[in-house]
Amino acid sequence: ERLLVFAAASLAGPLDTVAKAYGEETGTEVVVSYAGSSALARQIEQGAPADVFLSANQGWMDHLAAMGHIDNATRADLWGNELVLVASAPGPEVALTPETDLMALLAGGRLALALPDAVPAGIYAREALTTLGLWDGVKESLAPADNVRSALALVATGAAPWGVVYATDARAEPAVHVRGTFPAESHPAITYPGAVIQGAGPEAHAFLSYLSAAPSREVFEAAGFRAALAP
Amino acid sequence: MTTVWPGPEEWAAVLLSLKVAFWATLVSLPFGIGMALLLARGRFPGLGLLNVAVHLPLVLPPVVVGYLLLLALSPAAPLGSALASVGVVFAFRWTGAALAAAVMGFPLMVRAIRLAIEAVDPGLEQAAATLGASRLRVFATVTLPLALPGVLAGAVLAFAKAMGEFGATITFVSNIPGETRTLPSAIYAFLQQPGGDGAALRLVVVSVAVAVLAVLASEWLARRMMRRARG
Amino acid sequence: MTTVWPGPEEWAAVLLSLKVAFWATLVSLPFGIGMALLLARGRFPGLGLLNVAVHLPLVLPPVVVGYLLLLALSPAAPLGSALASVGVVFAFRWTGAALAAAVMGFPLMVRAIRLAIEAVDPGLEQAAATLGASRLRVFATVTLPLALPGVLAGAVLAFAKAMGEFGATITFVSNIPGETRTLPSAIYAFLQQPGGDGAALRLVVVSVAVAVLAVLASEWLARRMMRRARG
Amino acid sequence: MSLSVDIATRLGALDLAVAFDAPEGVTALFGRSGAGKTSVVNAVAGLLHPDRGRVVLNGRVLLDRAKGLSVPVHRRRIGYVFQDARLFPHLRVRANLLYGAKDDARLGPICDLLGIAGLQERRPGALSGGEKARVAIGRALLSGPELLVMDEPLAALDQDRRQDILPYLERLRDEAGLPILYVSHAVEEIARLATTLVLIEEGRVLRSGPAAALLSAPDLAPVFGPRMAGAVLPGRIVAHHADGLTEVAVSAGRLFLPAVAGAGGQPLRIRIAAQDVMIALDRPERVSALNILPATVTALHQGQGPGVMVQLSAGEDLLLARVTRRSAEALGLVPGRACHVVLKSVAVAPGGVGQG
Amino acid sequence: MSLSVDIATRLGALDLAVAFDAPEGVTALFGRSGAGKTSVVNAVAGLLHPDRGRVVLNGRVLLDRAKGLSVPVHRRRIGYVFQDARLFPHLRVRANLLYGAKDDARLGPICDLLGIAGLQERRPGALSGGEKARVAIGRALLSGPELLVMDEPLAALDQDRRQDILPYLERLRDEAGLPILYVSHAVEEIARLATTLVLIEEGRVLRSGPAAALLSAPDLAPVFGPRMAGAVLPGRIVAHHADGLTEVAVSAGRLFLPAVAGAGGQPLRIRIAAQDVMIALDRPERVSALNILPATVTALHQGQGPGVMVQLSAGEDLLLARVTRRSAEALGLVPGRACHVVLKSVAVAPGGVGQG
Ligand SMILES: Nc1ncnc2c1ncn2[C@@H]1O[C@H](COP(=O)(O)OP(=O)(O)OP(=O)(O)O)[C@@H](O)[C@H]1O
Ligand SMILES: Nc1ncnc2c1ncn2[C@@H]1O[C@H](COP(=O)(O)OP(=O)(O)OP(=O)(O)O)[C@@H](O)[C@H]1O
Ligand code: MOO
Ligand SMILES: [Mg+2]
Ligand SMILES: [Mg+2]
Repeated sequence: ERLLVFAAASLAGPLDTVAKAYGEETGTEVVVSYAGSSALARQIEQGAPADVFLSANQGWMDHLAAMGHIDNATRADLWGNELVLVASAPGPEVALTPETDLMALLAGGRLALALPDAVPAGIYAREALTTLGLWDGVKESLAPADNVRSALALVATGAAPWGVVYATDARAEPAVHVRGTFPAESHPAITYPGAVIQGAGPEAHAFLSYLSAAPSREVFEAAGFRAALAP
Repeated sequence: MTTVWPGPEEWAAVLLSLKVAFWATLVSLPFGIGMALLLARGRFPGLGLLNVAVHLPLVLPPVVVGYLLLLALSPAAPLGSALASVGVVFAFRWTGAALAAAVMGFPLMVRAIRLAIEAVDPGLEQAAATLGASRLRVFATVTLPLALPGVLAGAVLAFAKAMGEFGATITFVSNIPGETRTLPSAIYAFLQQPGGDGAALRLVVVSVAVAVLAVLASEWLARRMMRRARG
Repeated sequence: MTTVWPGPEEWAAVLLSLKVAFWATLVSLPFGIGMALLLARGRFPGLGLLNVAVHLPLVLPPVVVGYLLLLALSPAAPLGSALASVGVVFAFRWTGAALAAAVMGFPLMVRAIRLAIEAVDPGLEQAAATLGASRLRVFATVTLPLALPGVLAGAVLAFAKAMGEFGATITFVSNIPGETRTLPSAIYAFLQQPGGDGAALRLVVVSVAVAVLAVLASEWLARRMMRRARG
Repeated sequence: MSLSVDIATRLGALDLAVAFDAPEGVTALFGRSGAGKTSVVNAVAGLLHPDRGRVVLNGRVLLDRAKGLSVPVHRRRIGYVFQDARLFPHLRVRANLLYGAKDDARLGPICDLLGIAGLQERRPGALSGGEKARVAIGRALLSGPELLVMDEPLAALDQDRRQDILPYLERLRDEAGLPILYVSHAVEEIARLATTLVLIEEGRVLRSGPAAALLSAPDLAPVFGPRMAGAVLPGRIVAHHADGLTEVAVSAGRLFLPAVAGAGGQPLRIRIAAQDVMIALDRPERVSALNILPATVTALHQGQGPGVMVQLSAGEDLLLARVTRRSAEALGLVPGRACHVVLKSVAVAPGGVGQG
Repeated sequence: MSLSVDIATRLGALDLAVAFDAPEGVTALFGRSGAGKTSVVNAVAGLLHPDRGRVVLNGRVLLDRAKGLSVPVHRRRIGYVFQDARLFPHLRVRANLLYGAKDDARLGPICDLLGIAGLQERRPGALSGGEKARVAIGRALLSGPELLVMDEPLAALDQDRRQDILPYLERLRDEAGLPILYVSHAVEEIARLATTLVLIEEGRVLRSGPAAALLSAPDLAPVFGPRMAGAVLPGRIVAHHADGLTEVAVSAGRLFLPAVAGAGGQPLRIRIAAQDVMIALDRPERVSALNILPATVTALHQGQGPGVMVQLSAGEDLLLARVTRRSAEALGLVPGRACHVVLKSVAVAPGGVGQG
C-alpha cells in the first residue's frame, strides 16, 4: 500500500495535491521523491525501489527505456508546458519573432535561462532562440543557471533583467513579469513523460492512469501546466 | 500554508536531519580520530596520498560524491549487494543519508582533530610513557583529552555540515519523505516548486534555529572543557 | 570526446577554478584570522550569535546561501548597487564566484584558525606583553606565528572547499564559460545530460589531480613550518 | 625610585593580602613554596588582577582598583624573568633576546655575561634548562625596563654561573639605579643582593624592612633556616694586599677577605653566616682564622634543637653566631659577656660580599 | 642492582660521549649548565636516541644500538622527575600522582612527605612553581620504578622542604634499594645523597667514582667551586645526648653533631666542607667549637686566588681545609706538619649528614 514515485522537482506542488487525493481515495500511500530528473534517472538505473518515474524531459526517459528500466507500454506524456520570456520590470508585451531585437532589450544585461546544453528548460530555450535566429546574437550574453528555478531567481532579484523560463514557474513568481511567449513551433513540445518502473506492481499502473484522469489534469492545469498532446 | 510554524512533514524533515546529523557525527568520530592520529603521527609512505583522499569530498562537487556513493553502494553494485547480504543497506535509507553526510563532513572533522593532536606537547606524552603508559594508554589518557577541544570542534563542524549537506545526499539516496528527505532536501524541493519560496524560507528559519542551538550547545560544552583543562 | 586530456573549455574551467579558489582563500584569510581571534578571545555579548552566524553557510544548503547572496548583492539590491557605484561588482563575475566560495569556506577557515589560537600558551603572550609589546604586536609576533599551522590548515580547507563549491556559486553568479563556469559547475552540467558521465568523469579526474597537488603542497609547507617552530 | 605595593586577593585556599614598600635597590621576596611570592610579583606586573589593591612605581600609579585604574601590562615597563622561562619557541635565541629591545647595542655584552653568545642562532627547543633560564634573564634585561622582576632566576643555574651573574645584577642595582623585585629561596643570593627584604608566609607579610637588619634578627633565624641565619656588616675597603686578600674596615676592627673588587674607601656589605662564627673567650693564637674581633654577647635565642643563636655586638654592629647549647653553657655565654668572634676569611667569600 | 651507560650522540654543537657505571645507591651527575646532563638522563629513559650506545639496568639491556635494540620508554620502568615538571594539565593533582601507580596505597604517606596532601583536588594550573615540582616528584615515586631519574628535582624548593625530602630519598636509596640517577647543581645535595659521582664537562666524563673520594679530592675543588669542596668522613653513631647532640665516632676521635637520627652503631657519612675547617697549631681552649681533632697536613693545593686547599689526615681519613695563603704561611703549613682541625658542630648539620 505504499507507492514510491520519483518525480522531477518542478512538479512538486500539483503532484502533492494529486498524490494526497489518490491516497485518500484508494488507501495507497503515495510517497514522492523530488529531485532533478537526471539524479532520479541515475538512481533508477542503479536499482532504486521506485515504482513510477515522472520526468521533466524525454531524454532521461529515453535513456531508461534504452536500458530496459521502464515498462515501455506504460510510458505516456502527461503534461505540457510553455516557454515564456520574463523580465524583472513590467512593460509591454514583446512579440517573439526573428525580428525581435533581444540585445536592445537586454541593454547590456544578461538573459537568464537554465543550462542551455544540459538542463531541459535551457535546451528548449536554446532551441526556441535558434529557431527564431536570435541565438547567435545573445549567446554571449547569457546567464545560464543550474535549473529553471535558479534562472527565475536571477530575474526576480534583478540580477538579470530578462530570462527564459517555463510558464508554470513564471506565473507563481510575483517579482517577474511575463513579457512574451515563445511560439509553440519554435521548440519541440515541452512534455513531462511518465512511466512505470520495470517490476513495479499493479498500484503503479493505477496511479499512472489516475494522473492522466480528469481530476488530476485539472489540478495540474490550475498550476499552469497544459494538457499533454494526445499520445 | 502561510503560518511560520512548520507542519508535520516539515517536522519530519527536521527530526530526520537531526537524526542523520547525529549519527553521521557519532559514527564517523572514531574514524575521524583514528585518521587524524594517523595523519598527525604516522610515518609511512603513502601518508600524503591518504591525506589527499581525506580531503577529496571537499574538493569534489557534492553531486559527484553522491554519484560515486551511488555507483559503489547501490543494490546493483557488487559492494552494495555484498553489504546488503550482511544486512547493511545504505541505498535509499536514512543510513545512506547519514553516510553521505559523514563522508562530506569527514575532512572537516579530521582536520580539526589533527590540528589539536599536533598541538599537544610531546613532553607530556613522554612523561606519560615514563610512567609506564603504553602508546594506546598515552593516547587515550593524555593526547586525546588534551585534544578534546579539537575533537569537539571537529564534531561541531561535521554536525553542521551534516545539517546542511544536500547535493551528495539527494544524489545518493534521493529525497524520500520520512526516509531521506532531510531539511536541505525539503528546502530544495520547495525551491524547485513554483510558489514554494515561502515554505522554503520557513525551513531555512528552522535550519538556522537548529544551528543556533547546536552551536551554542557546543560552545557551552567547549567552555566547560576548557575550564576543566586549564583548572 | 573520449580522450582523457581535457579540451580548451575544460582547461578554462580548471584555470578559473584555481583563480577563484586562490583569491577566495587569500582575500578571506585576513577576515578569517580576525574572526577567529574575535571568537577565541573576544568577551562581549553577542559573541555566541556571531559564532552561529559564522557557521551558517555550513548549515544551510549551498543553494540557499547562493540565493541569499543574490538577494543581497544583485545590482538591483541596495547593497549591490552601492558596491557597484564604487566599482565592486560581483554579479556574473568571477569575483562573485570567489565571494561565494569564500563565504562557503569561511566557517572551515575560522574554526581551524580559532582552534590554533586557543591552543597558544597564554603565558607566552603574557611574556611578550611584559616586554612592552602591545596587544597588536603580541598577536602579530607571538599568537599568529604559533597559530600558523592552524592558519595553514584553515587556508587548505577553504581552498579545497572553494575548488568543490558549486551550489552557491551557480545560484549566485550563474555558469558563464570563462567567467563563472568553475570545474564543479562544468561537471554538474555534464552530469545533467544522459551520456555526459564520461566527460564529467574526466573533469573529476582533473579536480582530483589539482587537489592532490594543492594538499601535498600544503603539507610540505606545514612540515617546513613545524620544523621551524619546533627548532 | 620606589615601588609601593598593597594588594589583596583570593587564590584558591590562600588569602593573599600583602603590602610593602620597596625603596631603591633590590627588594627580595622570601617565603616557602606556595606562600604567594609569584602571585605578588604577577600582580605588580599586571598579570594577576587582585580583588583590591594599589601598585605605584616611581610615582606612576600602575594599579588602583578603588579608582578602577590598571595600566596594561605592556605599558608598565616591567621586565619579568619568569619562574618558567617562557621563551618564544618559534623565535631563535637572538630574536627572543631582542624581542623587547630598542636596538642591539647591549646584546653583545649581555650575551657574554650570560654565556649565551654561542646560542644566538639556536631555537629554544634545543637549549638546556639552564641555558633557557639565562636567555630569559637576558631578554628581560634587554627590554630596558623601569623595574626588573625576577622569579627565582638563578634556580636552574650552577654555582659558577650564579657567581658571574650576581655581580652584574649588583651593578644594575647600583649603577643603573634599576629597582629589582627578586624572588628566591637562596638566602645567600638574597643576603648578597637585597637591600630590602619582604618575608611572606601564607599570603601575609611576616616582616619587611632592611635586609641587613632582618637577616641578623635572631628571632627570624628559623625563617631562613638555622644554617642560613647570619648578619650583614657594613664595611669599607682599606687596601688590597699582594697575597690576594682585601683588608676591610668594620666598626669593630679589620677583616681580611679574599679579593673584593673596588677602590679604597668603597663601601661593602659583608654577610657573615651565624654558623661560620666561632666564639672564643680568649683571643686564639696560631690558628688559620685571620679575622678575630672583640665582641660582647647581647642576646641569646634558644631555638628548637641543640643550637643557640647568640647575638653579639662588635663595634657598632651586630653579629650572629650559632653555637651548641653545650658550648654556650660551657663558655658561660650570657648577655654582657665579653669574648672574641673568630671567622675564617674564606667563609665570607666570594658569595657573601656585595657592594654596599 | 646497577646501571651501566655508554652512549654517544651529537647535540647541536655538543659532542656527547659519556660512559659510566652506576652501582647501587645514588649516582649523581654534576656539571655546568649545558654540559649534557639532561641529555644523558634522557638517553637512559629512552627519550633520546643516541647515535650509538648501550644502556643496561640490572642486567636488562635497555638499549643496544649495535644490535638495533631499544626497549620502549614505557617498558623501561624508569621513574623520571623532569627538569620542568610536566604535570598533566587536564588531570587533578591526585590523578597526576596516581597516573603510573598500581594502587593508592602509598599515596597518603608520599603526599604527607611532600606537603601536597591539601592540593589533591587542584588542577596543575593553580599550583605554585614549588608545588608543581613536588607533585612531579610524587608522581614518579608512585609509579613504582626500578630506577629513579631526577633532573634537578629540588631546584624550585625552599630549604625546609629540601630537608624534608632528602631523608626520604636516602631511605628510598637504602631501604627500597632503589637506584637513583640524580642531576643537581647543589653540592650539598650531592654530598649528602650520592654514593657515586659522575662529573660531566662539555659532553665528556671528567671523572667518575665514589662520591666521598671525588668530593675530597683537592684537585677537583675548582669543579665544585671553592666554597663547595669538602671531604666526606665515614662515622658511626655512639650516643645521643640529652642536650640534642649526637656523638659520632670517626677514625680520629669523637665528633658532636646536632641530633642525627639512627640507633647506636649506625654508620653515617659526614660531609665537612673545606671552608668550615679551621686549623690551629695548639689545641684551642675555651672556644665554642666542640669538635677538635688532631691531624697532620698531607698535601697543599694552591688554587687561583688567595686560598689554599689543605689536605689533612685525621685518623684514617682525609679532610680538606680551605685557608688563606697568608695563614698557611703564618702557621707554616707543610706536609707532615702536626696540627688540630677545629670544626663547629653546627657547621656540619643537618644538611651534611647522610646515612652511610
Ligand atoms: N635538540 C638539540 N639540538 C641541538 N642542541 C641541543 C639539543 N638538545 C640539547 N642541546 C644542547 O646540548 C647541550 C646539552 O644539553 P642538556 O640539556 O643535556 O644540558 P644540561 O647539562 O642538562 O644543562 P642544564 O644544567 O642547563 O639543564 C646544551 O648545550 C644544549 O644546548
Ligand atoms: N589560579 C589559582 N587558583 C587557585 N590557587 C592558586 C592559583 N594560583 C596560585 N594558587 C595558589 O596560591 C598559592 C601561592 O602561589 P604562588 O605561585 O604565588 O606561590 P609561590 O610563593 O610563588 O611558590 P613557589 O615558591 O612554589 O613558586 C599556592 O598555594 C598556589 O597553589
Ligand atoms: O525539473 Mo529539472 O530536471 O530541474 O528541469
Ligand atoms: Mg613561585
Ligand atoms: Mg638539564
